[in-house]
Amino acid sequence: MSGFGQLRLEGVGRRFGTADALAGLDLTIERGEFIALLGPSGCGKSTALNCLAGLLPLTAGSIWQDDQRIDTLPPEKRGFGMVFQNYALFPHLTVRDNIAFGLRMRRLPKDEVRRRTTAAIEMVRLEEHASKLPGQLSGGQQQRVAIARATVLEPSLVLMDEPLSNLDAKLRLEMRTEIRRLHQSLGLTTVYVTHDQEEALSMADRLVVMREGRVQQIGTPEEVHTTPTTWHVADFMGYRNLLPLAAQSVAGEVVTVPIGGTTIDGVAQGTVAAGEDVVVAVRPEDVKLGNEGLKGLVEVVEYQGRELAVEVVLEDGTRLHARTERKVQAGESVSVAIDPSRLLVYASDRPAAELVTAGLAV
Amino acid sequence: MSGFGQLRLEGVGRRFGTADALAGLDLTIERGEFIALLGPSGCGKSTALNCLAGLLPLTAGSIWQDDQRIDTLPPEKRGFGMVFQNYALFPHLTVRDNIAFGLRMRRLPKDEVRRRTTAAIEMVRLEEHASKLPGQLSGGQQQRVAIARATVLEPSLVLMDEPLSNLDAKLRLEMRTEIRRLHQSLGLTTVYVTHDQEEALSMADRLVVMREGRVQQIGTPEEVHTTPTTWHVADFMGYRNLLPLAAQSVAGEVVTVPIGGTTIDGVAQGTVAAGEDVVVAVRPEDVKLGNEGLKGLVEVVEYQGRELAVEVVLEDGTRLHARTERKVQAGESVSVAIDPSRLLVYASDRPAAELVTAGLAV
Amino acid sequence: APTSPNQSSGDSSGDAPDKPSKAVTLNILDVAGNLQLTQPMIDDFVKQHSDVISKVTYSKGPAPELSGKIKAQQDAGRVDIDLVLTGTDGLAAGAEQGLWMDLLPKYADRLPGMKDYLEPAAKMQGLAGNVGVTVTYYPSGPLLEYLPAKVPTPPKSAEELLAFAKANKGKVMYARPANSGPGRTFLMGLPYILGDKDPKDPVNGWDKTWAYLKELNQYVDFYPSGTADTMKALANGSASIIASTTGWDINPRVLGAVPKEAAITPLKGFHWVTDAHYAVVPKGVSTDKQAAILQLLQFMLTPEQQAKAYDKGYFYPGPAIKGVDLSKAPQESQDAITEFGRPEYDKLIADNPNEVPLDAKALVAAFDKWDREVGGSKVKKS
Amino acid sequence: MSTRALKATPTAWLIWAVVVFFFVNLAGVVGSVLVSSFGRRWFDTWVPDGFTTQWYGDAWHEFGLLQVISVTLIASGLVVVLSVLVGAPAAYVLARQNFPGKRLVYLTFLLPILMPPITYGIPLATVLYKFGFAGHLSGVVLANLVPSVPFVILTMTPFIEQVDPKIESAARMLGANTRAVFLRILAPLLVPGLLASAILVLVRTVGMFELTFLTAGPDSQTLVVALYYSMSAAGIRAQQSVDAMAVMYTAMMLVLLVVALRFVNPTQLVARVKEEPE
Amino acid sequence: MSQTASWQHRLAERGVDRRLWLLLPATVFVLLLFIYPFLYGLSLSFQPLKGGGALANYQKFFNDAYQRDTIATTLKIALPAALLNVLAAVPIAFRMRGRFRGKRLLTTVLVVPITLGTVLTAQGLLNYLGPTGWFNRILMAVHLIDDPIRLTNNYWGVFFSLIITGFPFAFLLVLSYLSGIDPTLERAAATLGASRAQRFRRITLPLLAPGLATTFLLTFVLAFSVFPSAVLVGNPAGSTRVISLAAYQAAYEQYDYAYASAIAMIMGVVELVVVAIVLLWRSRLYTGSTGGKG
Ligand SMILES: Nc1ncnc2c1ncn2[C@@H]1O[C@H](COP(=O)(O)OP(=O)(O)OP(=O)(O)O)[C@@H](O)[C@H]1O
Ligand SMILES: Nc1ncnc2c1ncn2[C@@H]1O[C@H](COP(=O)(O)OP(=O)(O)OP(=O)(O)O)[C@@H](O)[C@H]1O
Ligand SMILES: [Mg+2]
Ligand SMILES: [Mg+2]
Repeated sequence: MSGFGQLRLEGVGRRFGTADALAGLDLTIERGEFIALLGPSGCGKSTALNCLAGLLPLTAGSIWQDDQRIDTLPPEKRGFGMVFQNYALFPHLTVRDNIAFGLRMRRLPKDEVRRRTTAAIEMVRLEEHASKLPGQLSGGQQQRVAIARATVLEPSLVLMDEPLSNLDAKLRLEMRTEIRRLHQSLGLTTVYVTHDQEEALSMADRLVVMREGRVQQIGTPEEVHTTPTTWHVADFMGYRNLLPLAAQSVAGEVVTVPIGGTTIDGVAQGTVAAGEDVVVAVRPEDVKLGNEGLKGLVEVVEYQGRELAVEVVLEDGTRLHARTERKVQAGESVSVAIDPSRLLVYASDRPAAELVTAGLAV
Repeated sequence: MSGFGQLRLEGVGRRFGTADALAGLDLTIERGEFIALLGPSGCGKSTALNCLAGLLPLTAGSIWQDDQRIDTLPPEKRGFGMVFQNYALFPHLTVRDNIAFGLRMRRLPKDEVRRRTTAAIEMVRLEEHASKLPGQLSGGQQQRVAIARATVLEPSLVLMDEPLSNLDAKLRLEMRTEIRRLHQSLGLTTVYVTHDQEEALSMADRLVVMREGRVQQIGTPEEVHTTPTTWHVADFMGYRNLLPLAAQSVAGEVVTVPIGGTTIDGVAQGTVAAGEDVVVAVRPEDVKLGNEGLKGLVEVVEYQGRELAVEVVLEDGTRLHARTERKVQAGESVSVAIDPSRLLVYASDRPAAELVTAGLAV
Repeated sequence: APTSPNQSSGDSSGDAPDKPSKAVTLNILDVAGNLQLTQPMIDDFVKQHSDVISKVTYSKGPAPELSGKIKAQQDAGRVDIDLVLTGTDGLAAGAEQGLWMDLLPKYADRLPGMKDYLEPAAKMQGLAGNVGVTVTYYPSGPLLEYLPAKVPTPPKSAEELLAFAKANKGKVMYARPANSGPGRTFLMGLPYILGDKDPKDPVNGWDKTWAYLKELNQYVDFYPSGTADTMKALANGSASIIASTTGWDINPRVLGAVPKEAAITPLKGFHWVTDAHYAVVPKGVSTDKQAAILQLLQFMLTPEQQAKAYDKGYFYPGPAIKGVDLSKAPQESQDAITEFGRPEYDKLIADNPNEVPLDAKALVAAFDKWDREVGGSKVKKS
Repeated sequence: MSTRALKATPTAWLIWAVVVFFFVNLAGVVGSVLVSSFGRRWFDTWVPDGFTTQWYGDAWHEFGLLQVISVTLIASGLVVVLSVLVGAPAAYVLARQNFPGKRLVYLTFLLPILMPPITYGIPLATVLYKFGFAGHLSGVVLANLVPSVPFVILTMTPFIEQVDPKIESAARMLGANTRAVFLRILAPLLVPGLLASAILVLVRTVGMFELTFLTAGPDSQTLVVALYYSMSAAGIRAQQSVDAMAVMYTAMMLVLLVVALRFVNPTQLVARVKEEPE
Repeated sequence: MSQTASWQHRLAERGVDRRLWLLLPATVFVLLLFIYPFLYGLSLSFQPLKGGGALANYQKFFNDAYQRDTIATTLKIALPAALLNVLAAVPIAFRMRGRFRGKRLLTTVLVVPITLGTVLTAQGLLNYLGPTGWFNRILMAVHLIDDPIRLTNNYWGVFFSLIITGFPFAFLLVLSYLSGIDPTLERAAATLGASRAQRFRRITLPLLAPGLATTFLLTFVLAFSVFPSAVLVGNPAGSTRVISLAAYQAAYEQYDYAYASAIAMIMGVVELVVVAIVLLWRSRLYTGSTGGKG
């Protein structure tokens, strides 16, 4: 069952009781792709992964591997590898035996099992802990065992559910590289669930952004990062400044919106008509503190390593998140400028009042 | 037992079999402080937290709360709150009951229990899931339940073990703010374990950086971030460029080291003597791509949202990680410059050869 | 510690007064099924002499564990069983361990009824030594029981029985003697029938008996662990001839466990191996209660009361004393015996000698030998 | 979701066939006793000649079964509750902790199960009589606790081992003392185990003849004593009356069991917690 | 202060802490009500009724083949019965996981035989499997056999009664132990390519093993002390003359408590040997959280 041309999910859905945890997922995964599933907590990422792995029966749709329908196959027949979000390590087996498990199931020769297991243990830096039981490991160590266990098999498709969430930045970077390296050198196909956009952006060939069980956007990292298709995606992709406003005028792609007592321009995403409620999205990094532009007062300053995260209150009370390397202090008055090409304007799907209560900045 | 002036850990240690998971931890926590424990996976952070909580008996040292020795008290007598790394939710209780558990243990009036529980559920945005069992929640939802459960009690000391590791960036930011808000408004004292430096830097009053069961550095976020005391801390704090070199000359604090066919200056951290082996540390953000400086070729380019992560190979083969907003491409030849004040030089604690195998860049 | 309302109160040493200082409550433990015969007598006494015994609580239990229980109570100095109704086994077990109080000859004068024992009952009283008082008696067996429809010509002698068994493998049945009255009666009766050297010495004196049983064993499939099973086998036809006794002949037919038509036959030259039930008093019972018990026992030994022992043929005939006619028995009892009893019993009882059973030690030895050499040999065979 | 029982492999068929065979024969075993207990007389036929409830009535009066059954229920109920209360904490320690002398302690708890009551029954009864417990319900209960407590310990230990200690830690951090941890956290999670061992103890207690007989007084006899008496006492007793006693004994146990299973299903809890997706 | 502290630390390392107090009630209870009576019984066994040195009772037992053989007889009944009970319980319990209609009913029905008690079982076996019982009748009616087959009053009668009374126990325990194992683990194994059988053998079985060991012990102990059924449906003089019957006879037929104690002690020791082997095996197994409960 190893090696396939493409994997097609057609209208895949999974319902728990009356709630759809996943609905109408259409996705074609090409061989060798690295796909990241991204989305807020509870949006159905793990559910999608479990459906793909065959661990949760579908309640709608089908899954095809080339011309073969596989959603009726039991997990062990699909030959996919999986890293579970809660690790699911075998508590009675040592680290080494956990990792060797899959190899043994394939009845590989002892020597090869030993060799490959040892290599995998080295990859995840657990040499010293190889003969411990999972209960004796730290959280990050357990996570690494789970990664090694799934990848040592070099399966045709690897499913990873937040495999790096418990690792520190340095190790995470290293593991990222390692996973990409494995992906490439073994020609694997990978579906990767993460909550970390940066991880998704830097690792994946394509991103699938989900929300409440439904796909919001599928695209390359750059597409998703620079031109989110909905303000929800924008929200999720780090456009911390989301302002419910009304479009003052629309000229082609350029939309003018009123803010801080004046107006600024932005780029329409989708169709936007003058006078309509819109949501304006901009990243804190694109709100530049300078000497001209919208005037406001610095309210909150947070130290974040090299940069400061700053909250600026404009004259009309609008709050903007910004990032700067300048050492500003709370109470200082500053001006902020926004590059119109970085200011995205979306037609609002809800009345402004609702958006305000939904937590959008005002 | 609520409210205390300070908490003192004196030589606290915990041994598993023959291995010290934690050794000689001395730390004084003042009331109202927000302390972050930071360090690579398996360094003993969770162990330290468990010892503080009373869940693991110490095998060395003692813990004092003002003048009272508390390391002999059982956990329920200490009145601390804790968020567990693997959540440890009660599988048989609903989200609501999980959160209400502690309040019920204090025999608070029913009304108050209901009120506070509801507020906590709102805080972690789980209104819709309040009557689910933990087994029916997504990973991030479980983690939020764990946070709500521990903080709803407003304990004098809150211990959190990577409470946000399974949340997406947006929610993580929100929860960070929420946790800080709780910390401040309730006057809590918080010990917070995280693997995320940024989180630690932005939230904590003081950081404790650990390595292999021992404390490496204790200091404010700025201290730890800008002047790590050892290269291990630097390594962990995101100084991705660590170069084992030999000091050419030392003049006061300024150390000159040879690199890429030429020499550059850096700041000595601790005593460094000319001719000695040193480790030079610099962050990718402080390696500026420009038109002058060390010459090299761009080798790897990784898209990371606004910026690119770039690997530059200098003429002598040294690899430097850099970040840039410039759209460079692999193969391009570039120059890099490093601000001497951002180049930290440490006396090496191991022979260069060992450092190379330890994974330091060359 | 809670105190027992039934615990024996007062002194247990010294002489029993004629009458208890105030009415006592008696705890009676029956380990022989004797209450079936005697409970009406006791209830009658309580009714008539409530100034002596105000209340009786009955409990029933199997015999073997009895001595353990009494021993435990006596070791702890708190005896709360005042009167035990037992067969020869329980009697002997307790006597050997010195659990029973000597009622005789000390109080013989208070139990004048004992003078009227039937002759074989008096012999049975001999087994009780000084501790027990015989309350009911029956001649027992050994008898053979069969269904005339299936066995038109029943064996009349030991040889014929053997021949029958040989011809009808598995159809002759008796229960393991240690667990069965008819089984042990058959065992103890055989030495008389076969003319063994010393019918009282199973180890050295029963050569013929053991040889006979071993031979018979070849034609026996298995030995059930209770008489009831043999009765059932007879009733459903899986056995044709089983060992029985007078009581086991009449009562099961009354109860419907065995077809009414079943018949009995003795073997040529048999002696009755008699059986009886005894009343014994554990050491440690207070003198007040002793007094009450003595009055009760004397009451039970009167002919009017003894007539109740006819029951429904359970221990046929039952009374231990002379001159108790069936006509004095309760009507119910008379009816049952008229219908299911056998007129030939009178003659059989009158014409055949009576023998007391083996004493406890010899009996145990006999059981042991039977288990090892007869019953146990089945292992090697199958 | 299809029901699993239908998706049967050959092994599944085999297993179900064995189960069915077992049940058919079991029904035969139970049924034959039941039928017999109502049979007027039953000789060489498929069913008895006639039916009657006489045997039940007889047994009921002969032994005063109302009292006997209520004593049995109370005594066994007490034994179950007490042995769980005493045994479960000990099982907890044995499951969770390694301490010096653990093996010795374990052996001590094993012995009462291994040793037949013959070895200790009489001296135990003596002790209980000495302190005035025996001869009453309390004596019966205490004596029966001797094998029951170890039984609870032995059955509960693996169950407790299965529970993640982190869960308990979490409860303690929330201010639960040992009692609350037991009542609010462990007990609900251990329901299947508690139920299993409670039923085990119940069955053993109701069926424990020897210790009960040795320590019971006239007003604290239990059903099993009556049953053994009816079965093995010298004297004549119709087969059917023993059957009737046995049926009553079983009926009583059955009621207890069904009541127990009404409230808790041994597998329901964890199934609820961690859903099996198939 | 530091003295006590280091003392405490040392204890902590070895696992001694205040939780040990929870052992107290059970320990006190067993010491008070069991150890003394037991020692009394033990000492009794060294005081033979008929004199002849402390070990006379034991010598008597081992010198008498008729008595000695009871050990083998008992093991021959108890070991297979206990083993069969546990082994049969596993696949059935395994099938009973998950959800399906009628599960609760089936569970209840499987557990019901627990309530039967020895006597009813024995009576039922005698009635049902006896020569004129329904079982033989049916077999004869369909002409499978011509003469009734003997299934009672021999080894098989006892064996069946041990199955009927022992299996529900084993089933109940195994089912409960099984329910405590996290099904996710099996799923993880499935993604690693383990087939149904392999998942069972490599994951479920090892996690279940400690429970199985305990279940085996309990059913074995029950089977080993089989007594009433050995008498009622067995052949107590022969092929089912179990050791407890020997002890019973010594105590209650021969009233030689000392000898009975000795036999019972021997019985305990034999059991202990089996139990120790099983426990030793169990102690080498993994016995920790199995994920199912948190
Ligand atoms: N019960 C145990 N037996 C043996 N070793 C243990 C045990 N528990 C923890 N350890 C070891 O102690 C060390 C510290 O573990 P700890 O859980 O404190 O790490 P951590 O800093 O929390 O790591 P992470 O960030 O990965 O959670 C680890 O190497 C771990 O393997
Ligand atoms: N067994 C279940 N019963 C009911 N609801 C469930 C069940 N399992 C999951 N859900 C719900 O389905 C939704 C999707 O869950 P899923 O685990 O796929 O989320 P996720 O995207 O992986 O989130 P996270 O990033 O927090 O892990 C959640 O709202 C969750 O509460
Ligand atoms: Mg998830
Ligand atoms: Mg940790």
